[in-house]
Amino acid sequence: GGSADTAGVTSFDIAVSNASEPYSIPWLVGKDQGFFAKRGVTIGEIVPGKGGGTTVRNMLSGDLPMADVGFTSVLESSEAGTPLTVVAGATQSVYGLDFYTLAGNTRVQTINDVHKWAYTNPQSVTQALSYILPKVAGATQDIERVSSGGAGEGVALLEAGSVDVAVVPPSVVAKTGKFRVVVSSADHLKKFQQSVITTTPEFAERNPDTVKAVVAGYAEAVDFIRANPAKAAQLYADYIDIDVAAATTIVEKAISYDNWGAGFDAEAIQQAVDAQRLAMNRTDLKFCDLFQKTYLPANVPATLPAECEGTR
Amino acid sequence: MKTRSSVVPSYVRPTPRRVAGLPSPAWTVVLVIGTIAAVELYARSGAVSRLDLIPVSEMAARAIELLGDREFVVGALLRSVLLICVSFAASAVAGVAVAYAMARSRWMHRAVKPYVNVFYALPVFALYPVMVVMFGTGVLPIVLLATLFSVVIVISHALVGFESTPPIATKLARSLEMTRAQQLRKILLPAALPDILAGLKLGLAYAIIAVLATEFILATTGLGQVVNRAYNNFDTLDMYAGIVFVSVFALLANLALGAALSAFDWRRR
Amino acid sequence: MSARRSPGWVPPLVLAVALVAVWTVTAGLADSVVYPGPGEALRSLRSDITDSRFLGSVGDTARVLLLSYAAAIAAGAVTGMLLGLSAFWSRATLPVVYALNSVPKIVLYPIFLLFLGIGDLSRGSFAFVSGVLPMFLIMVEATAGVRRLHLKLSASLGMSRWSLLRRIVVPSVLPSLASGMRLCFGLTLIGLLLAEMFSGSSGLGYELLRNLSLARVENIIGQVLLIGVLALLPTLALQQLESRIRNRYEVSA
Amino acid sequence: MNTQTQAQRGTASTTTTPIVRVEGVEQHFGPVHALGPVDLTIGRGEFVSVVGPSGCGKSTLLEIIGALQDPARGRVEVDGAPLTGPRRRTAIVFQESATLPWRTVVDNVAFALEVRGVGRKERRDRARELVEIVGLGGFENHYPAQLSGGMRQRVAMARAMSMDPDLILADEPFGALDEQTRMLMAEELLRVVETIGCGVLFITHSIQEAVLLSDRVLVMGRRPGTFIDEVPVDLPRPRAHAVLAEPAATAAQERIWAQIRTEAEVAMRSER
Amino acid sequence: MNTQTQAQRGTASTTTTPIVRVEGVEQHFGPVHALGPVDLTIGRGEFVSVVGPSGCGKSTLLEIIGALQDPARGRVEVDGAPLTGPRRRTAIVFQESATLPWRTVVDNVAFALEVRGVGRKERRDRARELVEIVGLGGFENHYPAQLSGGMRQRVAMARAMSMDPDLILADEPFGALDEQTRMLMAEELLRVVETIGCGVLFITHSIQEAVLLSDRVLVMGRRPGTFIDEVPVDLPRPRAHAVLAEPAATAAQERIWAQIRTEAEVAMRSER
Ligand SMILES: Nc1ncnc2c1ncn2[C@@H]1O[C@H](COP(=O)(O)OP(=O)(O)OP(=O)(O)O)[C@@H](O)[C@H]1O
Ligand SMILES: Nc1ncnc2c1ncn2[C@@H]1O[C@H](COP(=O)(O)OP(=O)(O)OP(=O)(O)O)[C@@H](O)[C@H]1O
Ligand SMILES: [Mg+2]
Ligand SMILES: [Mg+2]
Repeated sequence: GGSADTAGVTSFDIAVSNASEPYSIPWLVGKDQGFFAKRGVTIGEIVPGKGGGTTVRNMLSGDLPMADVGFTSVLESSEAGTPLTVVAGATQSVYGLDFYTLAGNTRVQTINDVHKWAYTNPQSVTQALSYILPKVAGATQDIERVSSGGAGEGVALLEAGSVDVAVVPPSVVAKTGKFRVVVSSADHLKKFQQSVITTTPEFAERNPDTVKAVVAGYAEAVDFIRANPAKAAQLYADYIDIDVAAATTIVEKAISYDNWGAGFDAEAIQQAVDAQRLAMNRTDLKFCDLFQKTYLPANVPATLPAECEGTR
Repeated sequence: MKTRSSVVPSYVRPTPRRVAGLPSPAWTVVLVIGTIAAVELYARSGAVSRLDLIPVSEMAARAIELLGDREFVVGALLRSVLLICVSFAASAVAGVAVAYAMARSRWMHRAVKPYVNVFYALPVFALYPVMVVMFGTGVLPIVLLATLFSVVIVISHALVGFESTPPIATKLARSLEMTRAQQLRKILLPAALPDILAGLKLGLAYAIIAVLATEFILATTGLGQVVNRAYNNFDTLDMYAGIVFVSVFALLANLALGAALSAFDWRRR
Repeated sequence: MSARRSPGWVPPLVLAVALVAVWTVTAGLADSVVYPGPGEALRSLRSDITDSRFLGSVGDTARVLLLSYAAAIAAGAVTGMLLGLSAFWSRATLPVVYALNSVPKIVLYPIFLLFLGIGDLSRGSFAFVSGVLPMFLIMVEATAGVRRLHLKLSASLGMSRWSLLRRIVVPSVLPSLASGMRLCFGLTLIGLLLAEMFSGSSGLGYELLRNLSLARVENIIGQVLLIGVLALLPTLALQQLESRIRNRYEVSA
Repeated sequence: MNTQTQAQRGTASTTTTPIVRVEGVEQHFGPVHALGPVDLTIGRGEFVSVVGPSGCGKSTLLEIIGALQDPARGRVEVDGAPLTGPRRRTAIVFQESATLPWRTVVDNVAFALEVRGVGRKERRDRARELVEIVGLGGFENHYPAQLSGGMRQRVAMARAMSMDPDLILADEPFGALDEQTRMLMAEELLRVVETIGCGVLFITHSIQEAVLLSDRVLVMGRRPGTFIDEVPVDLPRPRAHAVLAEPAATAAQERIWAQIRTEAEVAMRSER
Repeated sequence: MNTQTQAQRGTASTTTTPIVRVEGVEQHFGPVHALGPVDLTIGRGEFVSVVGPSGCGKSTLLEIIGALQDPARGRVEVDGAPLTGPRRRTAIVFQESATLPWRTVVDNVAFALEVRGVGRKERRDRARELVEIVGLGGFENHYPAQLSGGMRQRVAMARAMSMDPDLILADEPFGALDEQTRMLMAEELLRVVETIGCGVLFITHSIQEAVLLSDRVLVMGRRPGTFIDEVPVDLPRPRAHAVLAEPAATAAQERIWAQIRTEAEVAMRSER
């Protein structure tokens, strides 16, 4: 890494939570196509976090000035008193966070049959989803929620028969026919701010140009993915070692859900905040002050939920 | 203190009872208190952010407060303690049994010994997900992992114990025509006991490490996870409180077991 | 009886084959995405070790391990020997170090991250601490255990402290140094892997955890095997060294 | 039987069956020819010592008679019958470390009885008696580590006595003691043996000790050990240390010393 | 100086300054009164042995004279001057394990010279000579673990000789050896000491050994050790084992034994 505190930082690693999932694709594309380099910023490595608040921790503790982080953990971190600024959107759908059961399990067919629901980590998006999805779908049965600790463990829980549904990473689904989707999250929630690009206010103030360059590079990468899904799939396949066909399926589906976007989308943000308020049972959660529109390029949307517009 | 200067080279002189008027245990206390005070002062000086370090007094206060927190005690503490106890008991029994088999059978000895020697270079923690698959989500995977991790140290110590049985005792056993069971009960086990006890003490330490490390990195419950979660949630106070708690807990557990076991150690009688 | 005639490597090999057989059969029965058999594990390992990023990780771990291990050995041995020479200060200090050593160090890792940041420095330091404490303790005990008779002999010859250190203490503690080196290698490696698993951007521990989030258990097992083999070689070499030194330096050889 | 042996004490029996008869016994450990062939007869109530350089096979011979080793060749008869396994009435006194450090004095003495299934109360009572006899009254509940070497050896002697032996095999029982304690223990052993009236095969490095204790001293040569001399000790019984000053005793000592001096010199150079 | 001491051998010097003069020396370890007060004079070239029960303070006395302990009270003079630290010409012979196991025979013998800064070649040549003298020729490059106890003790003796001593302090140097080796080593030591002609303070448990070697035997009583008897040994020199059969020798042995027997009996019961 480089040092975060000196002004004019233009070369650093980027922290991306759950980097092995599609979150990383715009970063891979941007690096590969030189979208960051041509704006004078060198992104070194993509440093993966384990989800939850870990990535924010890594960002703060490890000379990683900027990060693509789960929105829920940004909310939680800032509640705990960490100074953070959201400078751009990133992942704005819940594609990839579908809940699966074993193909052979005939008892569980729809969201109404789910009684034991596995999410990954506390305060992760999947936990929030386990609350908002039944609500949105109108499922009223009692649901016991368990934290698996990770995707692999979730699969293990499914196989062991201890839960009805769990998140199965697209890469695993692509590899075997053992899993059947029960809750396709993106079908229930059209928009959902899953991750955002964030940094510390201090870094943003000292290096506004760097931040703008990164955001703009990300935006261009998103456009590039839409135009060249095959190339993006190729990069992704290399990165996580799956075959290109599977990667292509993943990328194309992601595009169809409008998975990535550098801008702020009021509906997506509102949805995510609602989910978090529900999951954490905290109706007074504040979030408006986090967002800073100044670093966004002109060609992306920049709307915030209604409750924020009054305060600005 | 000295009436005349010593003629003896310093390194064979008797150990002084006191240095600067204090006996060695007092210096131990001085050392500990000094370190704690230094951290406390550093944390209070303002030279370090509260996100990074908090005063020790607050850590301790919060750690004590945690003891009154039902969720913490039942959900984390008791659970971890239970896991540690079960794994420790399992590795004690299995470890002594395997060591006995190795002491009895040359073949077993030669088959197992190389693995015992290199075991601790292996990252057994990585097998946790596999265990989850095989044994479900309950306590079993952690218990198995912790047992696996601690059994090996028990084996190697118990083996040393069995093998250091004085040959003369074995001869005595033969001259009295003792049966195998008699030899195990009356000669081998008591002869090996001090080494077995030393192994058990380490076994407990290893069981604690394994349970807490698994909880810390991989699982979603227990004492280890309390620290991890507090770290992730920027709850520095809780994080340090958890660390203090875990440290004191491990320390007390080791001391208590050490004291309990040394009552059986005939070498100390 | 027949075991006496078979060469030394036969029994461990038989045991290994038996374990692999059990693994194969249970994996076949379990038929699980997350419980692969040996074949899959080896296949995935083969593809891993042709991957340059993975090789980079191996290199990273090896580099950090080497540095922190060397530092742990050197620091532990020198400080341990110096402290061991003073019975009074050993008695005053050792309880604290033993206490420290009995704390599961992994829960202290967040502190390393807070103060040293993510990266080589924090994981290297953590590995160092995992190795240096036991090394230190072993060396203090070994130095305290230098035969009193040898000290008296040296005193009767009017030897200086430095000469004593060089001619008596160092040779006396060499066997312990060797077994400490063997022991601490494993402990340093485990410390490093745990640190990498908890928070890293590279290294074998990181690779393990990355595969975990991808639910690629066959890669995990393959890599555990690889780590085992990689750790085995230095361990065996250190074991060899230890038995040589013991044969040569110990009284009752 | 006790009265009979008492009567014969001091005169090697030729009319009744001897307690030990060894004929042509040899031992090999792989390529190492460790012992023999040796012939040996010990009469009932006779005290026979064996001295010889280190490694000559003394312990090997004793273990063969104690059925702890099978000889490669030759015959061993104890009490008129060929050996079939460890005998109940053969007591072996090993060196001092043969006390079990995890047992108290009483429990050490009671050990042989315990192994033979004697009830708890009975064996403890018997053990207490024996503890008194060997002069350890008051130390019943001490552990061996709390005793001196000489006291530990008394424990071993009491254990041997508990077996009501007609043959005692002693393998350098006082080897680890200092000379003064050793002499005291030797006198003690004499008293015990004279009370029980059993045959004794006694292995030692100390010529003084051998002369003080024995009816006959056998000198063994270097490996493979065979007997190179047999020295009768014609001294009155009961004996005490003072008999060593008598001419017969010093003569015996000098004769034995002359026999094994060369052997010892060579042994010191080759042995490790 | 050598010729002078040679001439005086066997007669305790009264006209020249003695090599050792100890006056009113006492030692305490915390509450334990370990030694004294004792007075002791050793003449140049005189061989003095000390015998006494275990724990009476023999080693303590020797270490005080060797400057390995500071006495709590009293004066120690060696060669006419108060002790200021370990002396170059005082050689201490410890028990057998005082050889350094990581050094070969030659390097063990050369150790004292090495510490004193004698050059590599010179000290090795000297060491080789001494190795020959003590009869270890051919074992120069062996390690102590490859030698028998007696051979190790010869190494220690050669090392002591390398220091060109005028005083040898020996603390049970043969305590760990078996009796036969022990006697051989005692004869060896006699030869060495008679060659060098130095004063010797020799501590032993073996009365035979003390009588065989010494001009005077001092008997120490139980802790706190003081001398309870002084037994002169009037036997011609050079001596060998056979002198022990002479009436003067047996008489000395019996006198010493009588003196310490009670002490040894009590010691055996109280010591651990
Ligand atoms: N189990 C064994 N395997 C191989 N060699 C053996 C074994 N037991 C004894 N020996 C060898 O047989 C020889 C005689 O041994 P033994 O123990 O009988 O001698 P010893 O006369 O009792 O000697 P010491 O006086 O040292 O006790 C020795 O050379 C010894 O090395
Ligand atoms: N460093 C010490 N601290 C405390 N007590 C000691 C120390 N050294 C010796 N003693 C005690 O002082 C007494 C005399 O000890 P010393 O070693 O001089 O006896 P010794 O006559 O040499 O005995 P042994 O014949 O067993 O060698 C003993 O009671 C011993 O326990
Ligand atoms: Mg023997
Ligand atoms: Mg002594």
